[in-house]
Amino acid sequence: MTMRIGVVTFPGSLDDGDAARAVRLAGAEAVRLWHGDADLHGVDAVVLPGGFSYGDALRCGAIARFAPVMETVADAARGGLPVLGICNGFQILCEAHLLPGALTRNQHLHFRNRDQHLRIGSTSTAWTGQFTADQEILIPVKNGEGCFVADARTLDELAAEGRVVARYVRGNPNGSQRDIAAITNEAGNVVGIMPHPEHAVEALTGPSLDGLGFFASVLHTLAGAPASSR
Amino acid sequence: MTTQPETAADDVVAPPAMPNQSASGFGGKPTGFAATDVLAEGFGTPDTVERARSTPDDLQPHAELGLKDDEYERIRQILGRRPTAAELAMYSIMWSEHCSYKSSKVHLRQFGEKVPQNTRMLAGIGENAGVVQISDELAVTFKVESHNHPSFVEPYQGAATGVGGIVRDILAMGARPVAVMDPLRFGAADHPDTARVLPGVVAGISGYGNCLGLPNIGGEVVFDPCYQGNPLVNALSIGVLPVQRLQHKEAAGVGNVVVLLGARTGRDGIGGVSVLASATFDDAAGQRRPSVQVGDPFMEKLLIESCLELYDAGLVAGIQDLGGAGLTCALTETAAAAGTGMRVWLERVPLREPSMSPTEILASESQERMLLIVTPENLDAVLATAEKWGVWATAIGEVTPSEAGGQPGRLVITWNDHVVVDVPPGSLADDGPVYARPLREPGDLILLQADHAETLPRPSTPDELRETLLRMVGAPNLCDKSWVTEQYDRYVLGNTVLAQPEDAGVLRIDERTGLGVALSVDGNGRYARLDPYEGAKLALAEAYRNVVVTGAEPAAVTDCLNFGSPEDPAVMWQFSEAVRGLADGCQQLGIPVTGGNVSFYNQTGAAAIHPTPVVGVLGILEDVARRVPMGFPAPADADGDLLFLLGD
Amino acid sequence: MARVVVDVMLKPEILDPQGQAVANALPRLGVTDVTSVRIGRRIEIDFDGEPDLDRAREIADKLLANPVIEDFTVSLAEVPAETA
Amino acid sequence: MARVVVDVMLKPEILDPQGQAVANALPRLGVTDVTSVRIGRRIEIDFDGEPDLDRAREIADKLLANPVIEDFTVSLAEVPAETA
Ligand SMILES: Nc1ncnc2c1ncn2[C@@H]1O[C@H](COP(=O)(O)OP(=O)(O)O)[C@@H](O)[C@H]1O
Repeated sequence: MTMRIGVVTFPGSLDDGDAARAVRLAGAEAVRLWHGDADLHGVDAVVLPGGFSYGDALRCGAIARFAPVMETVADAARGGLPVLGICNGFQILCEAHLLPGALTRNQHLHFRNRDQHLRIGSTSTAWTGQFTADQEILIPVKNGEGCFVADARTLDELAAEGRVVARYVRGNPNGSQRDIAAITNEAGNVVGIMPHPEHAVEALTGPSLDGLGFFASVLHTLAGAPASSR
Repeated sequence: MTTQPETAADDVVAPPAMPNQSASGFGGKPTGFAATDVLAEGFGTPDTVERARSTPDDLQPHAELGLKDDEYERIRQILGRRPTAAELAMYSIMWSEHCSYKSSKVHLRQFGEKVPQNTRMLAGIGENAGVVQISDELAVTFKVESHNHPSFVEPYQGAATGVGGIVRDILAMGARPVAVMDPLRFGAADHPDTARVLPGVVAGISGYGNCLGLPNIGGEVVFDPCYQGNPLVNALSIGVLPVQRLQHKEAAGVGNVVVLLGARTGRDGIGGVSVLASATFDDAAGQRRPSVQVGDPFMEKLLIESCLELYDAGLVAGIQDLGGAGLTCALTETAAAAGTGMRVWLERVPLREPSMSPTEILASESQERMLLIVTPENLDAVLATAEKWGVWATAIGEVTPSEAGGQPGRLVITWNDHVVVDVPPGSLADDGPVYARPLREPGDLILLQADHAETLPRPSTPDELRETLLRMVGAPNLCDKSWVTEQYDRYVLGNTVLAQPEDAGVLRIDERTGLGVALSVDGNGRYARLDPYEGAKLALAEAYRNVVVTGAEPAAVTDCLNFGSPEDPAVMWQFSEAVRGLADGCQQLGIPVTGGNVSFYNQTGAAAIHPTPVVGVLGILEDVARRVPMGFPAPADADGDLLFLLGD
Repeated sequence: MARVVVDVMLKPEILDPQGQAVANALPRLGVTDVTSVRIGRRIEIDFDGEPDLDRAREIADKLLANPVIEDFTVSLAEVPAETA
Repeated sequence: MARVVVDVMLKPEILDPQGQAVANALPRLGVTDVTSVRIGRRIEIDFDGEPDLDRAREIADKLLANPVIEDFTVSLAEVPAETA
């Protein structure tokens, strides 16, 4: 059976088409979800894509969090639905308190787009089971407000509980605390990542094919190998 | 951003507050367009056609608005009376250099006369942007435009709205914008003002383009002291459309509804086009401050999505973007193109500031707006689509018949039942003044040309050679540009096959077939200063080569001609030579110029910038998988690859 | 019409790179006695009728400030006559 | 130590897309009586010794505000004890 993965479009979403393409290339059906429609149409997982929802007014993700679809996504996420927030999606997940911490202005104050090396820190989430521990991957990063901050206790907790999903290596592009690029919630079904796996899914247009791993992982998870059992 | 259909449906609208000079916030004696409203003061009504008839001898500030005495006389002849304040503002905008091409028209004709036989062009010069067919089903449209003066006054907003403006041109053709490029010129890299202008411009392009979700696939950063007081910010955009979705600007179909879509209208940018772009940029920038336009890329993104949805649903009979000259330009051009008349109720225009006068509403350059022509039966569907995307949509007028005997119709604009405009739209849009300005070769050209590079000392020892090489790689014009390019998103949309540091950008257009395009923009002001004819050809040749080496077949050209004041015969000579060179070059290479932009008055005081024709070439790749990147791939075997030098 | 002002500042323990950048630029303007610069947001909310501080506080808490990194204060303000 | 506060707001005639986006989101929080939201910056400058308003005005004009599109006001502020 083909898995159905929802990709939400908010006003100002930009990488929604790319996320849908990545889902298709990984072998699933991409289901487009609209911010104003609270119905998830029975999807097996949800991707909150990159972009500038609501023009990033106030704080990135601050307004998107209140979109009708987000209430349903939040409930479903608490119930175990796999959710991946990429860039703006990560910001929305933090604003919605589905993930701890916050994403703030890059330390150097510029938008930065480059190909970025990451080290996978956790393979026990719904979205990273197909990677190997400590695997180094290369995917694009592009953001103006990608600097992850949280209080020391939260940072310690994330590290101790193995919830840092990926760290920047060979250079931190935005000043993120402890080089954090991606984190997960306690259950491991909700992942927020600042760089863009959906831009590394084709040899022709990306720096690598490493991004496919995230989408292949969730299909594997959904196919009956729950993240917790590995 | 709620839609406002009730305004559209309702004929009875509460009258806005009366025009109020002091509320304009500019203070003191009104200048520019505010000055035209002086006439209205004390009467409690705007200057109307009726009043213009009864007070033929009122003095009007035409010179302040950049209209010459004889131009003003012609307006009086056309109308058979003095213009109203609003009409005067409209003529001053439409007859400005920027909108009328009055100094360049006679030269630009060559692009049409020398156009090679070409079957790919679906729309050419005169349209918002040229359209090139790339397969049976698909076409692309592309154009480069300048936003030089606004970017000097307010680098961030100037550059940002430059991107916004060119993207709306592309959108107006029926295309989805899919990428941008940005050829830039600044003063000396170590000049303190460059430290203000460059980061602001780059942040503005990045802020707007990234937020629209358009990959940046190339551009230029050039430093030269001649651009110190007048940087060049050119922006290029390209879009894709199914051939049958091509849109037109004609306001055809009597009884059709005129709909204003997008942002509300405010006081920003009033008179920007004529005031900023059509005069020498010498005195205090502060005086021009009210002309600054502020962009909202989020609104533009919503505008793009709603327009594309409207096109696909077949709901649009005609469309025009609101660019530099705001409603004035959009209303007159759509009506003039169809030969119809138009009736507009100005009080229906949704305003950010209720106290705006009719003249201000007509002259405002508020960003992120489009003008649609819609059949009455489609109006509700159009308003519903706008509401879905959260943009304002308001019916502000209707298309009226042409005059008896097949004469074009008239554009009649009222404001709370006062007739403030009654003009033949063609007189504004098409029949502006045309000048064959005097040309004279610059006096210093012979000396400049005599000063050969061969006279420069050459490095003669290994140490000198080393030193020269280091100086070159560290030179601002040759060094790594990633401080700039890293601020641009080049990945969004997932179809960028080549971008920086390649010489040309390559985009995949059709994911099924691999069909794609290559684009390069190039210019060299120093060459053009030495010889504008050859300099323009060189720019063309460079862009052409950059496209060819990716494996693409060049198909079309766009250009942005950045020059000094056309009133200087030496500048005008440079311009005529450059146009001749570009037209000849295109004829020789067998590709057409499909559109572009002329930017005059790029100078500080009497000193003009180097003549800077910037040329963009578009090529077609049947399969982008076969593109040739510029770096050497790691050799497959120990022997390595062979290198060949082609040409002589 | 009534105006409520919500001032939102980063919590003291959160790094403020923008403020820092300004602070670092000051010596070039000849200013050497500034110990810290912090940059936050000032939000002016105009209510239709009565100013509603509780309402504003609720909006601030839910939307205008992110409690993870920011503190806010809410206050009444004079509405300048000319914009009324 | 002395604190000077610089409030920077967009000039009234300049579009404020951020404020507009927030205003449009308020109805979803059940707030319907807000007529306008404008978002600016609040900058807190701490001086080592005496508060220097003129100095602050100069900094604001040159560095903190963009006089082309923004207005600013400068005022003295209490420094909350715990951050002093
Ligand atoms: N303003 C700009 N915007 C986007 N890309 C740029 C810009 N300036 C330079 N680039 C890109 O950076 C790369 C290097 O530029 P440059 O050093 O000017 O190359 P070249 O000298 O080969 O034209 C090219 O891919 C070019 O398109």
